[in-house]
Amino acid sequence: MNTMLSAILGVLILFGVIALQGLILVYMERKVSAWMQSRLGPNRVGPWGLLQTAADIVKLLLKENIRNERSDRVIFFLAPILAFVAPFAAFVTVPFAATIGFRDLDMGAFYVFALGSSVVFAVIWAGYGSNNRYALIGAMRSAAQMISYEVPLVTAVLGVFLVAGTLSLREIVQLQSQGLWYVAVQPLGFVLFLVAATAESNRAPFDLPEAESELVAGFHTEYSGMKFAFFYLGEYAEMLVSSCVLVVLFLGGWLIPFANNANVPTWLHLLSFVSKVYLIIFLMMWFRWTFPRLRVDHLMAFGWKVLMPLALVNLLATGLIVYWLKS
Amino acid sequence: MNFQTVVDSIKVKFSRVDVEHEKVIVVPASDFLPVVDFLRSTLQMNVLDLLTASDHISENQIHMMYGFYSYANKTYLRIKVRLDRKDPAMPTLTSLWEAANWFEREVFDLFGVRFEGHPDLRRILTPPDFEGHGLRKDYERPGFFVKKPDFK
Amino acid sequence: MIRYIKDLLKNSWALLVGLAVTMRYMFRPKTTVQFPEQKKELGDRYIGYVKMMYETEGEHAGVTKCVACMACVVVCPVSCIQVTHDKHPDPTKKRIAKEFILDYVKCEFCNLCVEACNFDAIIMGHDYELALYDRSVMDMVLVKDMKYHDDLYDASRRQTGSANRSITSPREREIIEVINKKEHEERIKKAAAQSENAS
Amino acid sequence: MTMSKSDQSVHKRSVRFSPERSLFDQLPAETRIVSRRVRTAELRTEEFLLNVGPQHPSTHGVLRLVVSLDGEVITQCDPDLGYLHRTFEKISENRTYQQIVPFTDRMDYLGSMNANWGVAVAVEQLAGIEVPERAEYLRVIVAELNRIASHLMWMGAFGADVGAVTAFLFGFREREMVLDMFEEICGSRLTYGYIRVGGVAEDITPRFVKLAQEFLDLLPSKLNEYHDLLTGNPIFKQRTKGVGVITLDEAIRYGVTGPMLRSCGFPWDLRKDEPYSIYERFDFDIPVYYDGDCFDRYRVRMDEIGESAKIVRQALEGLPEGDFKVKKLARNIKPPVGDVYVRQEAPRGEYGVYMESDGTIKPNRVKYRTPSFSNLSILALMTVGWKIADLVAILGSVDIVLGDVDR
Repeated sequence: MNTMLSAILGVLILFGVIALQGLILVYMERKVSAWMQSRLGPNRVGPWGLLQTAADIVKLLLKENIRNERSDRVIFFLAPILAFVAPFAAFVTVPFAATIGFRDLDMGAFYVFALGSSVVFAVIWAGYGSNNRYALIGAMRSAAQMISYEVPLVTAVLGVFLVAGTLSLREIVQLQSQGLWYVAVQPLGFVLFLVAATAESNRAPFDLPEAESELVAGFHTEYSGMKFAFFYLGEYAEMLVSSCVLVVLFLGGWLIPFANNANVPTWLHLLSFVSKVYLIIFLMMWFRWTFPRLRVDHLMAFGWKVLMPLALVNLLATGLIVYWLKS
Repeated sequence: MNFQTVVDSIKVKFSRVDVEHEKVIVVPASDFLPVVDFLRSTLQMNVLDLLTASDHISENQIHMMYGFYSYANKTYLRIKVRLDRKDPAMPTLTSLWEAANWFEREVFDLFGVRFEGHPDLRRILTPPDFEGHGLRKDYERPGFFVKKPDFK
Repeated sequence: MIRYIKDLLKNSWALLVGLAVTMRYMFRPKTTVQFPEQKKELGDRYIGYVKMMYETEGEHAGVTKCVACMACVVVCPVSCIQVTHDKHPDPTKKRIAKEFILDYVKCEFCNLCVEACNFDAIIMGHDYELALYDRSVMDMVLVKDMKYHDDLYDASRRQTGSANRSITSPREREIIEVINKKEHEERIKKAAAQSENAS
Repeated sequence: MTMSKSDQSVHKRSVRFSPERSLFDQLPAETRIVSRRVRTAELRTEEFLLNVGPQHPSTHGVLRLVVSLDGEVITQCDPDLGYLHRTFEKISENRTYQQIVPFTDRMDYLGSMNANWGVAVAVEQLAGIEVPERAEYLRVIVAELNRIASHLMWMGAFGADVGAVTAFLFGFREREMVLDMFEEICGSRLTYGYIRVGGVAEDITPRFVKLAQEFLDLLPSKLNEYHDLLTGNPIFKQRTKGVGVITLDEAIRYGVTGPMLRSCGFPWDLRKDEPYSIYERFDFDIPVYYDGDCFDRYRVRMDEIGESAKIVRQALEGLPEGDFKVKKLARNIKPPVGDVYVRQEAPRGEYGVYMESDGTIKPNRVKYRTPSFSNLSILALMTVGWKIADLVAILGSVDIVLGDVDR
């Protein structure tokens, strides 16, 4: 009973934190894009426009839920739920600090990737269920894109697992506290993972499933109100998960650089973790507001002809070096 | 090659061609296709620049106006063809220039000139269920704008 | 193989150059003008609402300068101006505008009427907030019936003048008269009541 | 809606229209090398019809495209126009010659100065009006500034079409400076009505000259930024290079003009080849590229910004004193019976005004031969075989203004 209660409490806390992060990230996205385009961004609602996203959420909550008459009712309803739940569930295994985290799984990294790739179902359901041709094209693109970026994504991190010798995220961070961070050990892997993670979370320049200039809004063209908000939140949650994993695998998780991490209070560790995550998210936003969108076949070509060979080279080199060091 | 030499060379072959004023020649409808072909093949007038019509209700005629241009010689020639207002028809130029496709659709739409042999003679600017031909002088617009919409 | 790596490096560098541009702009002053608080300076020739000019001195101060010469009515490409005339209070002059109505639904702000005016009676004002909630109030009365108001150009007191909206064909006129007669009468009454209340 | 019956299949077309070779012998050899690359998906699937527009983020107005798709590959594209048809030709028949000018602003609303200019010149030729020299200079200055503004805006919109939204804002930011100048001289920011029959509406002011000089000084550095952001970007290159290729003879057969023609390797510009107004007094180049794809259309326009800036600089330096418009112009011009056709190089291509006078104060017929209309007609040919994402890029690269297409 006690475990049940604590689990529910944990879920609620996690949901609250992620929803709050979603608000902050939307605000950040707007501000960053505005500044890069020499605009000011939201500055009317609340101090410095901080309440703008909150106001938007209220607007979305109050909006009428419109469903296409000939859409598939069940699938149309389930898609936004899955789109949010999958990245949400992935947070279970992410170690936020040395003592903060829900559950440390042996196969932590594997679990995260598995849940991350299940988002593709949400996108396909949304595209199929809404009975809209733009949505359908968006869904088809998404399927192709997810599959082709899943492979280099995982291949890129295999190097880290080879070096670390474990799949548990917490242990990987602890290993990094003893030596170099893995970004120094695996620089190519880091870049590849960053690119593939951007593609995996459907962010520009890989935002083909939504592609607002081609497909209006892609797979969520027909969604409005709260369902739309869930897709939106899901996208940011997935960005958060990708960045968290990236930070854990390559940037030493909660570790503070050039400091003795053994006797530092937990809140500093947490701060370090969050600031690293936000740095990565800022990088992703920077990409989004600078680059044009790739075309679908170029995306495939980039995935298979650039990322994949480089990831394999990285894996091969890492394997050889690890073998040579150990023998 | 100036306008006069162009006209002279046309007149040698086609006797029924008149010069209206500078830059415009008048060609009878029956001679139109041979003249255009001559322009295209011999005088290198390889651009169809203008294709339009004008309604002359007092003469009971519709005047087709064609503009041909030669990038090579930099000569511009306009050809006028007089058509009867009642059921006007012209041979199409779409087999020579694709540019004629939309131009002819526009003239068909707004003047009601039939272009024989046009592959896709539909209305282009007005909606498919539009009645009448808007740029004819006797076109009377139906009384829409009966009432200003009330946006209260 | 070498070309592959070369291309890869070259393209990565080009991407970084692009990233540098956006990063530079993050820290530069922004170009946004915060509209309702900050306003851009308008040029002298800015074209906004048409503004009626009034005599400022002499016996007939406060009387409109418009002598209903119809130059603006003739020159207007969209026939959005309606002017009726009356006898001028000054005996040396012949006529004066009784009503000057400009329909902003039609007006395309081409400045031709102002250029045509020989008496400097109308100028282009600098008001550019043209949005209204009701189309019927866009027939704006710049001069109203014999009172020669000097305060009629006042956004808070825009009057309706839909009774005089310009009608082009006799057929339309007929239809409108049948359908809208009642409405028009009401509006005229309303407008009269409003102007009474105000004065 | 029935699909167009005209031969969309490329193979049939090349049989039906034998290309003319005589002209092309004078042109650089590169033009002939480019052949049409038609690509079809390896896996044929059931075709489906996608309705792009009239309400769509990147149709640049209210254009509807009925697109048949095989997977993501376009097999047929049928533009449906007329959503913005405001009958300006009919309206022009019922207005006096001076009254026509403000309507032309609404046709090509990004190149209003050129739209005004064509009508003004047509009336002047019909009625035999001589325009003072200063007015001609002012016309050139504003038309070239308008070209810069139009191309900047296009650059931004094209960037947004391929997904680089930041370029959109950058383009608008610099265009704003040109609009400020126009507001200074004619009071409007979009529908200028500045070039009138017999001259220009009003003389320029010292502030205008100052603003123009500031803008021209700033422009090169901004252009470099655009090149850093877009031109050099490999993703942008990939999206545009070799996409939507047209060959020169296709362009000529379809009546394509302007930057699209110049991107096919044909340095044709009315300002240079048949100089109207006073263009022969200025020293400028005609940018030309040879591939006829989206990227070359982009490069032609970007280079034209620089060339237009050159013209503006020279015109401002050589601006003579004198009247800016004809004094004592009749209130209602009554040209003699006759017709005239005026052609000009507008930002989008060749803009022609055909005007017929019947001796009264109103023209009998006015026809606007607008560049967007002709340039758009080749869209069906350009897009076949490309992907739906390329449709957006190709449509963007045509640089249409729907007001200009439908009139």
